[in-house]
Amino acid sequence: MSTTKTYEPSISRTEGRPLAGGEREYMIDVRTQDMEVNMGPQHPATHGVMRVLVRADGELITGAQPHLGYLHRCAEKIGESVEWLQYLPYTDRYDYLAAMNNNLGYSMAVEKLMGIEIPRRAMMLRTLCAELNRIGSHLIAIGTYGLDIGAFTPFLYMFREREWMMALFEKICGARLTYSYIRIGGVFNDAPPGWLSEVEAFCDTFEVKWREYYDLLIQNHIFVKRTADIGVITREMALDFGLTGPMLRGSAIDWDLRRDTPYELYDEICKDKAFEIPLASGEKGTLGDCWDRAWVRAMEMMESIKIVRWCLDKIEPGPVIGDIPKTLRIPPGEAYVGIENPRGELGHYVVSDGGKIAVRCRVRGPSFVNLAVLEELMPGALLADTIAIIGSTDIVVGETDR
Amino acid sequence: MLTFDPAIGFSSAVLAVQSAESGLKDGFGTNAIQDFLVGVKPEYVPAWAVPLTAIGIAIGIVLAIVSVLAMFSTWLERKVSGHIQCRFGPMRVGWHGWLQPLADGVKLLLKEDMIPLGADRTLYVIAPALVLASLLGAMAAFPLTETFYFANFGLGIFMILALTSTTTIGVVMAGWSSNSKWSLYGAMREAAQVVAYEIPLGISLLVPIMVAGSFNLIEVSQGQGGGYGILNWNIWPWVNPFMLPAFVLFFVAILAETKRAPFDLPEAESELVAGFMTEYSGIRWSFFFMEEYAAMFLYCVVGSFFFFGGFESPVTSLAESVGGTNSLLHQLGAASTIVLKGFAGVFLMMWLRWTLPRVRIDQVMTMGYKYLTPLALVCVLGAGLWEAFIAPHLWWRS
Amino acid sequence: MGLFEKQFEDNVLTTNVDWLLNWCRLSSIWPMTFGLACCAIEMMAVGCAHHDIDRFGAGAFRASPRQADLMIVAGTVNFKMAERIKRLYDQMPSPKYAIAMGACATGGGPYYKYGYTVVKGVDRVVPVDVYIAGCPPRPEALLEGLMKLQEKIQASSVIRKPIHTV
Amino acid sequence: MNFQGIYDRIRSIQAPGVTGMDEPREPNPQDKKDKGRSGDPYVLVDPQRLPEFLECLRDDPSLKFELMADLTATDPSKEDGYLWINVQLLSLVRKHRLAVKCLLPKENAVMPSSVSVHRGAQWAERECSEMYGITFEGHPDPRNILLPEDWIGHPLRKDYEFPEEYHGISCK
Repeated sequence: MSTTKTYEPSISRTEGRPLAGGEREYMIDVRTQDMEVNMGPQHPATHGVMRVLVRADGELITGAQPHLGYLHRCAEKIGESVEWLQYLPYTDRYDYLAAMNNNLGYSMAVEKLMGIEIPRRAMMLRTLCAELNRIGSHLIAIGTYGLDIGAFTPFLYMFREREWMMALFEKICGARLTYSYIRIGGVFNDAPPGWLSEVEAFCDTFEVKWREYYDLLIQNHIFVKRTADIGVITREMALDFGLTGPMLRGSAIDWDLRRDTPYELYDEICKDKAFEIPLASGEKGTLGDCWDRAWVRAMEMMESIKIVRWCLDKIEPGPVIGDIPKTLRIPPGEAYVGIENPRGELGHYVVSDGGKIAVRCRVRGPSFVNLAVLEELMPGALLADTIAIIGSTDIVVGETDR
Repeated sequence: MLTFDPAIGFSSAVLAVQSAESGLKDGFGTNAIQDFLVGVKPEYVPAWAVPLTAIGIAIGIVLAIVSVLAMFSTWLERKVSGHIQCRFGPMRVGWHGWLQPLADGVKLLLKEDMIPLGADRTLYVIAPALVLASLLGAMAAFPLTETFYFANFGLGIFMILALTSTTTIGVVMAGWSSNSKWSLYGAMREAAQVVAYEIPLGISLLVPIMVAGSFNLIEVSQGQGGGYGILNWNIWPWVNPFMLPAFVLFFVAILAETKRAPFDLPEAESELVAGFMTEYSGIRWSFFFMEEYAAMFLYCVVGSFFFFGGFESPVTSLAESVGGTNSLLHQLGAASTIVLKGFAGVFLMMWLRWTLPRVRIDQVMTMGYKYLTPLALVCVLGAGLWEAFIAPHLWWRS
Repeated sequence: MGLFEKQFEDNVLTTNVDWLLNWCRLSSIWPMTFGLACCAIEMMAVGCAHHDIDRFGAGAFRASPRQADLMIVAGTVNFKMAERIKRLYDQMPSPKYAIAMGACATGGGPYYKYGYTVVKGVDRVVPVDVYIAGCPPRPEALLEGLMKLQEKIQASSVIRKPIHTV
Repeated sequence: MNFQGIYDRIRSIQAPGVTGMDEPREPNPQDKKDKGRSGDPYVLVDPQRLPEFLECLRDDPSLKFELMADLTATDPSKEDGYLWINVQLLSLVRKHRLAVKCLLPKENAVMPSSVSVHRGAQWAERECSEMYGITFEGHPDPRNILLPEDWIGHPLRKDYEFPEEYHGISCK
């Protein structure tokens, strides 16, 4: 591709910009010719194949422009080309770190059009799996964040627990990463005998290990120094860009779809006060900085454990899937369902004309929306901070590009 | 492949000059190799050939030591990182993967020799050679025992510091000539970082130098003798209470000097791809790699000479009492002591590498200039006052 | 190797030298840190504690293509990325190898029919040595792919004349 | 607030551009062909006045739709002459949602950009414009976002034909 466009940085000069750290005055005085650096698409810290065109004055970033589309896989076109049930495996693959949540979002959107009831045990299993997957997703999010900051080992520790979690999912649905377990009308099959007690064992171990990660990485002094006061998202900015999920709670905006627009069993869970929504308080620096977002993710893992325990406590035998025909014909209409993905609001907007195939299957990927804020956060940061900022948005490129 | 690489030639030249210099100073008398050669020299060999042969052998030994050190260190690094991370590390290539460095080395040697199109070819080729050569030169000042060394300088530590800091020139050359922005970033960071940390490194070393009253590594080690080989180490607070903070400063500074985490900014993998060596491949890249590990070992050895007794340890004193001073047993004890102490330091550096996140460039600079340098000065002042007014009255220091 | 490459007939010396050189190459296959999509997560899992690709000497993931020997194409390749993959492959010094990990990299996978931007197999862009099936393949499958690659390297000739002239 | 309440409020504050609404309904038992309509209710808005409408809803104290969750388009069928623009609004304070729909003629798919109201619309509009060929007037950065710069056609249009080859790589 030789079509080069003239590049306009978000802000031309860095004067008049409030200093973030208080320790960078001498970097500001140094002026050199601006240099354009291409971060990605093959770069160890872009979490896949995103590309950020960075304009830098030495180490200081004066402008940044994310370029997407290196993993565009036409998920929405496929959604309008294959049958309703056939599309389910594709939902696994846009946010491959939280495939259960994607399955859940799509199934709920289709179920909303169909207007059917889900068996209670299926809802329990759905909630349980979605929350377990949230833990797995946050483990990778924090682990790779540590990796970006330079801490290699916590990443491997977190993968150890994730490996266990994957083994649990493998037992229940046969796949490690792309589950397709949550189906339209329920779940694919019942949990194998003894599975629930294994989940309980996982929870017990995880609570111990979580403390370890928290002390080793989140509270690590260097980690705090690297992430606090960096990439501050204010409340107005968060709303303006439509951020959701931990990005929003990292700016202390009290919003969680599980509590505020309850779906599945979250209504009951909230009534039992089984979990809380962790809100950042700007403990280590400015409110809404990278550390706050990482902290919110870390705390959410423990809240997910609480929800899993609630489900384990309340689960009862029963059917796990309703009477769903192999070839679905969905009543005409359109529905939008947003659920709380580990990264934010995962929206599925489906349109049916009464046929076997969807008219439109829109996926509102939280990563895609959250990433847009990058252009705004980058100018004024140092080169090393760009990595911290990209990491703190916790994107999955499969979802930004779909 | 197998093109002429000036590294060996260049480093040989550096070594030759140094060895000749030290030989001249000491009147060709103190080098163990030379003593040996004088003993076995046949009549018809002219006398001037002896130092030249000794220099040649010394160069060979230093090269061998550096390569073996680097290879062993890479293996150690992979095993240490593996075990820290609940893995095994290399297991299949030889017993517990001990042949891994050999396989890596041969593979790197056989890789395509690649020079990027836009690179400055001359600088690009010279840079890794310069980096390795300056380190090889510094290694020559490392005495293996009290009587077995290649170059015994009166100002040994200055020699080591001066030569190791010239690696920066090589790194900057590498970064500049690669014609890659990541390389340039890495090189600039290296330059800034090394310049900032040379100061606290040198100043913190002044504390043990003051106590020992010498710049010579062997003399510093001898000054810590006695006390069962352990009680007179400089690091103990009863020798000088400012020694421990000075050592901490020294250790932080050598972490930065050797580009190890948390100061591995010049090659920060998640930020700068591979930093100044992004564009290097094959054997040229392995020169940088060897330099890093050899520098780690060298600095740790320097640290153990100045803070942890050098050759002195209970083992050495035992060997000395059993075999007699400068007996073979004593020399073996001294050599193994210093190598083990060196690797203990290397292990500590690896441990930190796999535990800590990386700091940011402005934090590195702040720490170097604003905290380490003043603290090092305070240490020197305190240690000097202690040495001048208190140490003379301590019975164990007399 | 330049001067000596593929110059000699088979004899005890050359076959043994070949064996040694091939053993060195296959014992230290350094992959490039190059994840594209879902398979990249499984590739990361291979590097981590449970599966530990470092046991085979292949754990030194290098971020720069200049220092890598193996490109694991882990995930879907689309047209926008294909040119980059080609360039990255060209940047690697030979001998270099490529593994197509997963259905997408092998032949487009689930995106074959309706994926308008998806390249139907990375072998349309770079030569591939080993194909691994699965969507995504299990870590064990990637380990087996690595072993297959090792077998392939062991059978190649370095200083001997090649048996099959390609 | 439920949909009826929101709609009443929209009517009472005379939000600009509102042309109607649609709610799900049961199928008519008398008419076999009528399958009814399921899903969400939505408000129909004139696409040329969408930014004003969004601004009005964002600033209204009792609606407070301050977060635009999604902006996308839909091509209902090949024969249909209109594209749909679908906007999902969310109010964090009032905890309610609203679906907004605009009908945009395919022949002249030009509408004003909403970036001045919600900056989050920027990337969503870029995606719509490359996928459906909609021109958003006043968009600050109207480049392709997911597709390559020189891509031909708008893939999510129902009449899109898959390319034969791209830069020498066969697509079949």
